Amino acid sequence: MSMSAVLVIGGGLAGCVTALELASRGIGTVIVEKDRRLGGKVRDYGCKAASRCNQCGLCIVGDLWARVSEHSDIEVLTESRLVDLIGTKGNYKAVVRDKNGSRVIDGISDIVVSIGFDGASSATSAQVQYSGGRGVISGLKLEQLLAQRGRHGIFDEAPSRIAFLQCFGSRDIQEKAPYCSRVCCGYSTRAARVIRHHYPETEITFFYMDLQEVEGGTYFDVLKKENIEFIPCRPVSIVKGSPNRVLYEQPGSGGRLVEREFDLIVLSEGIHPAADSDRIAEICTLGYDRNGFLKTISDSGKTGIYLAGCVSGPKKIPEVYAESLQVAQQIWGGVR
Amino acid sequence: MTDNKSNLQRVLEAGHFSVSAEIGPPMSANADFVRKSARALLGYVDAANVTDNQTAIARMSSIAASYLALQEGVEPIVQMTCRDRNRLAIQSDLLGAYALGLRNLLCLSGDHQTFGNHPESKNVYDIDSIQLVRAMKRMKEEGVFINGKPSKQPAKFFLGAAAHPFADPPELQMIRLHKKVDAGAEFLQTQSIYDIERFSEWMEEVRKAGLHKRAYILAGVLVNKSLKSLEMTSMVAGIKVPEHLIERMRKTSDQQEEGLSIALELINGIRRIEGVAGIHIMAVGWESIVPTLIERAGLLPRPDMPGTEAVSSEEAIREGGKKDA
Amino acid sequence: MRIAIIGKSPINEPLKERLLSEGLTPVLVENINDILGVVGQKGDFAIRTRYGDVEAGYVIATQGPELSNPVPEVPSLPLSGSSVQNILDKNAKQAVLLLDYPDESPGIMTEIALKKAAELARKRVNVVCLARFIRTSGGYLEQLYREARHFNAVFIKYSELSMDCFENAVVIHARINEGNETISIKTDNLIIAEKISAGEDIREMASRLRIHLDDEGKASGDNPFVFSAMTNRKGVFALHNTSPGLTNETKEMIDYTIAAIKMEMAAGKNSGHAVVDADKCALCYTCYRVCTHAAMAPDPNPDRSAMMNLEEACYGCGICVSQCPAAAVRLTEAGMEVKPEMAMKGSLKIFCCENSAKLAFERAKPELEEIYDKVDITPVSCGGEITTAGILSALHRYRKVLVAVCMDDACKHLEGNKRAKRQVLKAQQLLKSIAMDPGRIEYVQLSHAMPRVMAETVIEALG
Amino acid sequence: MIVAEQKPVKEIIESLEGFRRILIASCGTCVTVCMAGGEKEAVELKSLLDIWNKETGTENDINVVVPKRQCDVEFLDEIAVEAENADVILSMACGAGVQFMAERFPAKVVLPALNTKFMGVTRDVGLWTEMCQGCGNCILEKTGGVCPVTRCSKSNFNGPCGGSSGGKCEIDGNVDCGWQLIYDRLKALGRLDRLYEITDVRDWRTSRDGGPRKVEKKDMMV
Repeated sequence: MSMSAVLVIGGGLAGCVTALELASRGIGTVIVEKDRRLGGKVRDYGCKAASRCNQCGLCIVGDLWARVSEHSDIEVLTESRLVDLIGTKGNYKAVVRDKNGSRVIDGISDIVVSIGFDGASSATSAQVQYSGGRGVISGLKLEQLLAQRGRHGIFDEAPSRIAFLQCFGSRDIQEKAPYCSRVCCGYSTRAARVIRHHYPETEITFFYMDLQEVEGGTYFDVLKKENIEFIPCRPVSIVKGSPNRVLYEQPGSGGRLVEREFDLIVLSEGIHPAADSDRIAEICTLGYDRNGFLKTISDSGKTGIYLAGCVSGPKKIPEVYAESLQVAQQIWGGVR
Repeated sequence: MTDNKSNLQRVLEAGHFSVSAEIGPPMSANADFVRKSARALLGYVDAANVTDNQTAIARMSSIAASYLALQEGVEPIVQMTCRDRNRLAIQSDLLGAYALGLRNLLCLSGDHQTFGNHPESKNVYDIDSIQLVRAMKRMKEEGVFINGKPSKQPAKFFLGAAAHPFADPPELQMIRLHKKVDAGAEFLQTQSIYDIERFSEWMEEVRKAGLHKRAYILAGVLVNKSLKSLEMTSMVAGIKVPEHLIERMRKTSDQQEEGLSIALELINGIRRIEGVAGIHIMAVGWESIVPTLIERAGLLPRPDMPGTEAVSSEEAIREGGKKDA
Repeated sequence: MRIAIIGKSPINEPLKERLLSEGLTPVLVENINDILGVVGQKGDFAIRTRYGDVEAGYVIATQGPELSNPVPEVPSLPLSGSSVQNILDKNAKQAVLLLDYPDESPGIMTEIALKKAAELARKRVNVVCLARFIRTSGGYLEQLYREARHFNAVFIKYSELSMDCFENAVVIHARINEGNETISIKTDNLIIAEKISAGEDIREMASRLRIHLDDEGKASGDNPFVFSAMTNRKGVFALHNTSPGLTNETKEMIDYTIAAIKMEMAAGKNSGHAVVDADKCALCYTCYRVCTHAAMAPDPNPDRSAMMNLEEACYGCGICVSQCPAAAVRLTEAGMEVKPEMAMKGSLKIFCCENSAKLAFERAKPELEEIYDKVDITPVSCGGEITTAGILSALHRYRKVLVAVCMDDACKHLEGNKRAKRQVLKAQQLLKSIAMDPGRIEYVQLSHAMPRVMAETVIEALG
Repeated sequence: MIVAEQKPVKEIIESLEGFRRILIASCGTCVTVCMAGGEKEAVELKSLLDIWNKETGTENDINVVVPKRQCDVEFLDEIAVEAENADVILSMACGAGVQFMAERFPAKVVLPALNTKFMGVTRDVGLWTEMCQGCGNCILEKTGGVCPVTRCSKSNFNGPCGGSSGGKCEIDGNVDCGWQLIYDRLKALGRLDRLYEITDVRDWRTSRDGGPRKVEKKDMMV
């Protein structure tokens, strides 16, 4: 390992892109990953192409994980956590703990904090009361189903009615998420189109507030043309049953409550600060933005501590990729 | 018979509103068919076009069928396309036609052979229709063949060409009309008219250019038997059928009657337009209606022109023979 | 390093400043019509203009955007102008902001609209904002939205809209609550978010710069490249799809573009690329026309009458290789040729795009363990490299051939998958013409994230 | 350039029946550019014939040669050895090349693999259109640089027939009306007045109608 190694905290999309870009320029990196494998959440995401590509951005990721694992200039420490950090730019010393104990890594020039994000905490939302159960899945779970789809579909049995609950845990002060997560409209409507592609008969209903991050008015019309229903409201609760029911105020009815049955309810969860945020903020001397995401306190060029990916706020896959390359570029420029 | 003029020419020169129709030769050697078709028109028209392998389908020749019609007392307008014959064949056929007593000639490019029943055939297009008109004019006036060599007794047809009020590009079609008249066309038969308003505009341009004074404009009217026939017609290049006419045909319970009344309205409309010298009626697949249509349009009786009645072909041949001798 | 800014755009100024601050030298060519073409490759472009060549290492196209009033028939103020000052000057009590309109929702205008709504509301003007969607997803827009509401700006979401005009006043009828209710608002002060279009010259610009535009006229619209401003032509960036003002979004795009330029500058030499055999080249320009990256050009060397590959522009996709009628182009790396000496196994040959099917196959390996010996897989750098001849010659040795490439609209090289499909169809037709089963050639489109689809396809192809 | 297209494979295979040593000769100029008989097509054809042979148990040897041109004898000299060793030569050149090949190797059966179509231009990748008939008496100066002999289906000299509609020819909605093109050009150039003049009948002796033609350039002949 070269003297000027870079420590990457978190081996998800941002961490891996940064590490690979640095390594491809001859800079050794160490990735500290808390999980058993690299890849973070993106690794479970499914392709959103229906009859044609829907530009979800996942293709950019490709075989990133394999390339990182195989790269000789990248050391990957899985099931490990950063517990302490001492020193200054160009000469940090990190203490990393895994199941066998702690070890000290010397000679770290820069740190990349790329710990990613968490989904909606424990699948509850202050605005939608929900007590768990069969027939209700998170957006991430739907991603996993998409990732495992075969030629003939996604589900073992074609669902006849699917509801998407948008902004689940986003744009919500009580949920401490007073922001839009930016990705959910994109992934959930694309997923809906994949479902529509495989199951032309299935009723698909969105409970939503606004359609975000999908440019142009035409996209909404495309969705409607694909027979996807949009109801502009946030439901009150999910009533357990077989099937489950969504309880909501009929828009324009002056508050009349209505219940509708759905075989499958997808909670379009957003992006929240990672559970590890506070700990890492303390170790790496980072601050918080007004939404609770991490931000650097002083100039990264001076501290040698960089943020990459959703650690600093919601981002889409191509944005994370581009930002990570940019971070690698800055570090490389500094080292050079 | 003194000046050899055709009945049609005399009718037009006398200032009558002319009426012509069409005889489609059969796809056989059946002379009776032609005779019968001609007889049906006797007394109803001043002349009748006898088509030349129309829509590029091989049929009895226009000249032969014209001769049969003439024997029945109906004056034919021989059609000659540039598609099937080179200048040798055209000139020889036309000399023959004239010798048989045929006096009217309509010069055409001819529908492209890919439309017809011999799409595999080779086309000729040695000369184009305007060159043909000019060649026959020179033959008439200067007594020469296309090569400039004289003919002792040239053919002197009453010369016609086609006009396309709705074909594109309009400005160039108008230039082409000029050229046809310059080349020597004495009458111009138009493609079927369905849109009176647009035809009026076109006629206005014709009048502005003074072309109506140099050649007789004979407006084409196609009478359709059914909605299907009208729809088929509307797809022909150079014919524009307004949607409201198709709609009328679609809604009616009696398509034949509606087709007839549309044609009557068109004839009445056309007659009111200044500079139109006659009407040319086409009835593809519904020839039997033509006499009725002419009658109901109030175009009867047809003028009886002195000097041309019942030109027998034998007489014409004798006359021709005399002169040549 | 000289960076050419091509086109007329409000972002030219800030872009110029940023470039200067990064130590780069901006060169402006504002009039598209002055440009005859851009030749060369990244790091070494020459912009052919009517007044001579302008050299530049990189090119940023900024043409547009064109703003227009979507509802010219009613009196209104444009959102991006000095509308707020106008209304304040008038001491107006009330104003209506139309953020979008039924057939278009320029989310890019939301930031400006929210700011203006907040500003007016703060000055005690009664503000009503009408929108189909309130697009608050960028950085701090949600806060801005709350702020505007805090100052009593009213936001109403409509589904349909119509407007009547009474002298200077406009009455807006909006269907709200999923069309269950209609409200009417009268105002003398209507502010309308402008319609943003790429502008008339955009196609002209694209053809001169040889960059690909989508149906909406965007080069940087959903493109398959990492940086949104990247185009199909390396070293040429497009920033033409921006907001009229200098919003956060615009600033970010400029930052990303500059980062991307710097990365291109720092990138090592391109290894996988095409090579032209000058002796075989028929100078037919097919490669020039089919190359989606503008990486083929006539060789300027007067001693050689042939096309040449611009190595730095080339992605090594192989489209030119498969399409060259003179077989004069090859790739420095890989290639789909089935060589007799190649280790062959099994009865199924798979030609797969290494961007999609190859990765899906790798991921499907656990499922394919049992049949792994029965297939022989040749990855190609892009489906565009696949040829009819290659498929046919594989059929000499394998019972079946499977061609597996990217989904429609997913090809990194824009047309490689389409070309692959054409080659497959041609090969199938040729088989049919000699009374052989065209089913011996199978074709599938998938993404790298569809391992099960790949596995099922392979198993089915094996029969 | 001369534009050609490959004959149906079935026809080629039938013509090759009974021959054991087959030499496929591509041509490196026109027919390469129009993607009918270049090296790529030759290799493709060999591939297909090899499969067919294998499937039908036909025993024969197929070789490919890639002369630069088949319309100049020196290039044919270069493939003399391969030609000598073949029973049949399948020429992928235009009709001129095939005939010249046959002249050069009088003892060999020479077969055509292409149908020679016309003289034309590359409109787009994979699209060629006819532009010239070689009538031997060019009148493009009168018609705005658009040839009525070639591009009007009826070779009209004096304007469009009545079948011109919306800029398209009556024979096919995908074929431009040649006279519309002439009109557009002359109008744009402000020279429409030229069309009022009647173009006289044509002397076709300069065309193929005058029999096989030749061009002699005396200053090159000693």
